[in-house]
Amino acid sequence: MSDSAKAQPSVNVRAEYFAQMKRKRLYSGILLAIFVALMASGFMLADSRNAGGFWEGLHRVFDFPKSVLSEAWEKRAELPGHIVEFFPALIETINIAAVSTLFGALGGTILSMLATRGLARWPRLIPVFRRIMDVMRAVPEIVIALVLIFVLGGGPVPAMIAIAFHTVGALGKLFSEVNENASLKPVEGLASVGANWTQRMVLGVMPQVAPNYLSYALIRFEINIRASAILGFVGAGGIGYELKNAISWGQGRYDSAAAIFILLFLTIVAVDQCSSYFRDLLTHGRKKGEMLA
Amino acid sequence: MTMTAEAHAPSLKSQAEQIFRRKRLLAFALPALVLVYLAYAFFAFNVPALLGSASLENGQKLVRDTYSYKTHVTRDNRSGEVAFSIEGERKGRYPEGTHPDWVSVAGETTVITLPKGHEVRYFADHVEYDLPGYGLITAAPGSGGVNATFPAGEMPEWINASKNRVAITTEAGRLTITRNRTEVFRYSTGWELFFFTLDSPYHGLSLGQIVSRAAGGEAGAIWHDFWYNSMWRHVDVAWALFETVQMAFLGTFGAAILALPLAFLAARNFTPLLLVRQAFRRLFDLFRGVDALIWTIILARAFGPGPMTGALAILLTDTGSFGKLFSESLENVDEKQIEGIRSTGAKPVQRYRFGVIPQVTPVLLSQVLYFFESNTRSATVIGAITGGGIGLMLTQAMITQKDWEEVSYYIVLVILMVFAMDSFSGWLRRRLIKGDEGGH
Amino acid sequence: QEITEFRIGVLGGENAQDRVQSNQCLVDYTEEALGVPVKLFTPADYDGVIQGLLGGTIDMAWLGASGYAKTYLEDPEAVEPVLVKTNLDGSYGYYSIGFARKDAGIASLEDMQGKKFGFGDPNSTSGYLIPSIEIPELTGATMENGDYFGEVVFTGGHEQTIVAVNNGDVDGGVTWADGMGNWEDGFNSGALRKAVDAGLVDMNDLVEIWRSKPIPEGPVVLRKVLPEDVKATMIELMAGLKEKDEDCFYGVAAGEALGFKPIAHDAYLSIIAARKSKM
Amino acid sequence: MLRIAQLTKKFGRNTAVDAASIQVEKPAMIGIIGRSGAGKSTLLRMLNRLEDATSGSITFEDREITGLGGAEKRAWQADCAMIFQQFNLVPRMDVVSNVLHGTLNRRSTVSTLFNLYPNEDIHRAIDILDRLGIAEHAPKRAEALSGGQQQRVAIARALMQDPKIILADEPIASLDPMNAQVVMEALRRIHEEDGRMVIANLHTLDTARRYCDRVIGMRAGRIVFDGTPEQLTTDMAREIYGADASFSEEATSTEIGALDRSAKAAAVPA
Amino acid sequence: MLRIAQLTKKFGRNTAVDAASIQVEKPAMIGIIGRSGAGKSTLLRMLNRLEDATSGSITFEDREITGLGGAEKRAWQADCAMIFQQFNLVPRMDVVSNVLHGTLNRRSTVSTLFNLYPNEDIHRAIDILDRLGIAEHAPKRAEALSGGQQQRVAIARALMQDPKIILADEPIASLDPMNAQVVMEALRRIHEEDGRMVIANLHTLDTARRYCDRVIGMRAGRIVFDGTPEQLTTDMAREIYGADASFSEEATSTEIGALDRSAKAAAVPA
Ligand SMILES: Nc1ncnc2c1ncn2[C@@H]1O[C@H](COP(=O)(O)OP(=O)(O)OP(=O)(O)O)[C@@H](O)[C@H]1O
Ligand SMILES: Nc1ncnc2c1ncn2[C@@H]1O[C@H](COP(=O)(O)OP(=O)(O)OP(=O)(O)O)[C@@H](O)[C@H]1O
Ligand SMILES: [Mg+2]
Ligand SMILES: [Mg+2]
Repeated sequence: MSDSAKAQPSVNVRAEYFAQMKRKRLYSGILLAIFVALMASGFMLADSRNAGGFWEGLHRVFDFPKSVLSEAWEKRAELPGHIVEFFPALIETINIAAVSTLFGALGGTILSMLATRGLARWPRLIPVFRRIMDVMRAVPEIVIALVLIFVLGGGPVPAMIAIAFHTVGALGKLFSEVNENASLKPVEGLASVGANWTQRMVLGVMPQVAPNYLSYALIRFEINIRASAILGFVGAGGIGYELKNAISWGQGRYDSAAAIFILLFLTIVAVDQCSSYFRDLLTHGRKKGEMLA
Repeated sequence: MTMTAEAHAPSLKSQAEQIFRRKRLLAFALPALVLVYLAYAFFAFNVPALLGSASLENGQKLVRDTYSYKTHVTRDNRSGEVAFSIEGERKGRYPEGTHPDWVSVAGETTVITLPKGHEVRYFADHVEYDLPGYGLITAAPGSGGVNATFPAGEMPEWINASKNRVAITTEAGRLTITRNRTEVFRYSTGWELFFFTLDSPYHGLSLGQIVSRAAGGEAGAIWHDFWYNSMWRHVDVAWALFETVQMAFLGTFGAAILALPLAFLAARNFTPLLLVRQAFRRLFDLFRGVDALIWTIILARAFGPGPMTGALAILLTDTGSFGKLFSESLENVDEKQIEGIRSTGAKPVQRYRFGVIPQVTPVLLSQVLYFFESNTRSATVIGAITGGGIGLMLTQAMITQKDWEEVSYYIVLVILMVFAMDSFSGWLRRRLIKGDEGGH
Repeated sequence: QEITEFRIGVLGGENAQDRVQSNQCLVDYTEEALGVPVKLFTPADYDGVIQGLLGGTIDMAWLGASGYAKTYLEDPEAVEPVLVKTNLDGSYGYYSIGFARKDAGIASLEDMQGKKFGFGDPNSTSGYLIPSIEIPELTGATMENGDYFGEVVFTGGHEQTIVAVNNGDVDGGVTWADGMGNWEDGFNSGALRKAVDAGLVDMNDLVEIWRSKPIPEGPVVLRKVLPEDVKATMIELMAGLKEKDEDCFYGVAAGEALGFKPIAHDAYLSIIAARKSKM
Repeated sequence: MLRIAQLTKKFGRNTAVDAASIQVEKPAMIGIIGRSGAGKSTLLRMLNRLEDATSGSITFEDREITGLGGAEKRAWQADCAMIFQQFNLVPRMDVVSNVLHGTLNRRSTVSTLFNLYPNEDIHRAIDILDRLGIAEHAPKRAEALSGGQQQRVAIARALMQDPKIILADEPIASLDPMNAQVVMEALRRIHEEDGRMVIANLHTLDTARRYCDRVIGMRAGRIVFDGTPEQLTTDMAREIYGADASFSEEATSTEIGALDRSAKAAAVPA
Repeated sequence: MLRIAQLTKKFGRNTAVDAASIQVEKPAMIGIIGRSGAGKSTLLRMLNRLEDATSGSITFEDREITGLGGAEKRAWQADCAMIFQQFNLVPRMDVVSNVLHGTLNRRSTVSTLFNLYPNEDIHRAIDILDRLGIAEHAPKRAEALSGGQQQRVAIARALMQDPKIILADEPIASLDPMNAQVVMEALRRIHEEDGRMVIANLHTLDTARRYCDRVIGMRAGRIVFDGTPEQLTTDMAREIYGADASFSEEATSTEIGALDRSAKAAAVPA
């Protein structure tokens, strides 16, 4: 307040603050510059390595949708027929996703328990199981699917195995994060009565983590539907296979392509909406659920 | 303890029994439901037929090929010329006058030593395969057929012989004889010519020799021969890896930049107009619902093959995902901070800049980085469709179904790349969100 | 008008990497001849190249006959055929070959009744278009599932068809071959020959069950809107490639051949008609 | 200078402020008291134009405030700083930046977006922090400070606006008695030294009595008392708080002295 | 019957239990006291084999316990029930299931996972709950019960094991005095009526005095007292608790009577 009080302490503070500000500005400036440079140069590089440039191509973006839609519109009478025709393929795609999510969740549950401190069956092997999950997560589905297509032949099973494999890793990681927040007290309580590891996990941990598990599995199901559609594109059956055949034949089958687009889009949107509804119920509705129980 | 408690115990017991009956039912019904579904899927996927036709042999071949390679010794039965090449490829061909050291050439006679004492001999007019423990097979290929003679006894199943073609597959190697050609495959372990091709002066040198040559001023040439190795094309592979990461980077961050302003328009607390909000939400649903796969197809027509197309496909899908996630985060912002800024007379843009951005940055950033990581993987797949990046190389190498060692090379690289991105984004997430820079 | 770069599309059938490599010399020559940067693209399937030509992002490609027909039908003004590869005997045709596994007891199309049949890529001439027209003529039935064949599927490409038949995933399939040389070698060139050379199949295990009429080799096409002098330069370069650099020609033509000789749109009218009939 | 006439605010059918009229002729320190829901916050928020009035008018130095919009409204907000119960700072930014937010209205949008403030502003911000005794925390993040310190940062931000009026909405409600005293003293000092008008919502009688020149009592949206602290009898307080006979002034107190007193009071009867 | 010899547990360089030796010849109710960190919990956890001993031995009915592994170890755990301060029940499961967990070791894994407990077990569980006076809560989820009730469920689980020894690690530390009394009385009754050995860690002297036949005092991992409650003088207690002269027994008390006393004591001087 007084003049003398004002002069002294703030000199240091000022210098300190200015120094900090400079440093911060420098850091954020550098960070920003690096980011902008990366974006810009990345864009330009990608542009130059692409067959068609971004700017030349921009006005043609609607060419393809236009030819698909105009043909679909011309043959709109056949659309319902096509939708019925491709429905079994869609069911196959959903089956692939569902089965692989089931297996993935099962495997993920076991691996995550083995990889969580405090729950692990063999605590010393925790890093091993973690690495296993990392690797399973890192391998793109398409790699496994193509290898399996070679060994097993085309069809839904290679896709299913490939997606399940990846799902084990992905869910395993998420599940083990959930496990880490689970209380160890019930587990210890069960240990003290002489329960074995399986009993401890199923009776002591599962009731705590089940809602979160379910919520993550639902998201994964959604992702897996997309993945199985994509794998169909490289020869693993389902709606992706039909889509690829229709699209690559081109004009003349664009009406089929449009029907498949519609099916796929509706499915993805429907599953997305359902899963977010159920996840809401699981995470926010839990309190209500408890009171009812 | 008390009499009254004792009295109501029986009813409690039956109640408890009931509870357990219900729990058991549930405990059985759920797995049973799953099992029934799996059984349905088992037949829907036609697994029995699949198991019947699964080719373990293919699996073995694949596995063996990932760590071994074969050298072809091919004799043109018309001209009598003998050629040596690795994997039968032109670029793996031994230069004129040279041959592997397990072959000896003397005029018209070529002797090929295979492991386990097997030996194949090409003569001017016939071929001999000396198989210890079985006997000597001779064949005289000509216009009338292969004319093979085998030791007496039943024909083993590893010999596949017809009038015009004989194929003998043993653990030591493989011999095929047709009217036109005689060919021996000799398998060796390793990734052939991984560092230098046969025409490079550095082929076959030991590491020590290479290092000393490099020190002697040949480093540039050595690097060139390795980097542009025509068998493995390391330079192209590196580019492809880079392109894949680039697609993920441009796509993810481009989407984040696009989605941020749009998310404000879809957030309840920033856009009171229901119509606008709903319009943007549906737009996000559309972008997300039309999968990256479909975007890729649509965009390929406009932009052609290449990384830009892949990046844009990721960008569009993720704009949808980010739009949704971001607007959810924005709906959860703390109004107090915004009001504090507003009370000073700040302009709307300033309110967003200081009232909103600092609080949402950490959340958004961690979401973006998470997507970046998983998009590295998706970019591999998208590349396989748009024709860019390591994904294309990988799928093409797999589909043409030779060169599994290249496939395994790519797989290893892809896994390492995803791993690296995974750790990098994790590191960045920790740094940026904990660090002081977050508020800026 | 001027061009700033020239983009060549190369079809599948080989590793993307191998394709780049076999055509690298062509890129160099083109760069030299045109004086602009030249880029090579190796999309994942036939459709990738066709979309590029239609969208104007690819200037030159060597298409299959059916692929050319597709491009023409979608946009007659997009590309023009200029050259075709000629075989060593001067012809420019090849065959679609139907084949099956010997041990499955299939020796002819009749034996395929009720069995699973595999096409390759929908845009392939020999892998789909021609057999899908000529086989029904023989069988007197459509290619619909259950009509003559029990099931008809697309395997995705020639290589996949061969492996699928060899594995027994499908009972019979079609692929391409030049029809010259011996069956046991997998003919002189074609997808079967590549598979045999790679050690993927043993021709003793396979039988030929059908052979198409000769199919015209696909054309090398140039985008119509390219400046005339660019077109002329490219035609000259391609036509003279064999004399100029034998090795390069071998890579670009994917095997031994006589050379590239001029061809016009008329040569593909029948293919276009065939394709149109399938629409 | 400040004239509030028949100011009314309705939320749906609920009237939060009901025809409030206040006249202030010279800068004063005014305390507004009343129980929860009486309409104190709403009144202040209307003054700062965070909330629009349903009817009535506010005039400051013969300028109509209620009707201002856009840039003019923001300029008024800059002249009329507001301090909140929950501080309403940006927790992830450093203290000086938070104080500098007080200048947002004056500076161009673009420069502020990149955190580019003139050096003299930064010096002044540090001076103000110094005056409030928290200069040494200048480089820290706001969230790293205690509640009392954060509230002083909020006051510093208000001072940075160089406002004609400072509005404080229950500035000490989330603070412990010790910090509450520091903050109230700071506000009083600002009033005395700078001659700024300070209007503070307070939920305790004794704080209002101790620091304010004038006390306004609100009940259910209406102004039921307006006078000097001396005129505020216990009966009047009962009327304002709508309390019955058991109302004890100390029960609402946060003063340290009062606490001591009540502790003793509680202890003695035991 | 129970013989603990030179039992030692080291965590890194920290010795939690230091060469403890205890002999018990017939089922008794034993209280272990000592201040926080004295090693009481560690000792009990070693007895139940939740923790492996660093050295020393435990023999029960001439059977070596420290070396058991796998199924044998779990069988021992089934014989030696443990009750925890935090109850360690499965909160989201119903009370009967929690009690039935006491039979896990006896039943096959699969049958327990599918809730296939025999009906007589279910009946017995209800009987035990009835005996502890909480039968009517049987169908509720464990988390819906109060602390005292949850601890009685934990005791019921222990009884369900039909154990030879019941270990209780500060069973009443998280309970209010009223519930603490109910729980301690339940434990005493089990000891008296069923003749089971009960070893309880207690952090208050008077509880140990009141309910136990024998008291063991631990300090810094070593056993410094072992005798009847009568032998436990205030000096001895000071030694165990390492307290200075100001040590007052009531300060550690949770007994209702004691509380009343201390409340009065505190009130008077004021
Ligand atoms: N944004 C709003 N929407 C609807 N009603 C509101 C809103 N803000 C305040 N109210 C209502 O207006 C009335 C006055 O509220 P106000 O916050 O002004 O009271 P207050 O005197 O500040 O009380 P407190 O001491 O709790 O802060 C209350 O009934 C409140 O519920
Ligand atoms: N898992 C462990 N890891 C490392 N040190 C431990 C562990 N468990 C206990 N300790 C240490 O061993 C010593 C004895 O702990 P113990 O829990 O047995 O004491 P206690 O008498 O039960 O105390 P309290 O009354 O606090 O429960 C303490 O110093 C404690 O820090
Ligand atoms: Mg208020
Ligand atoms: Mg303890």
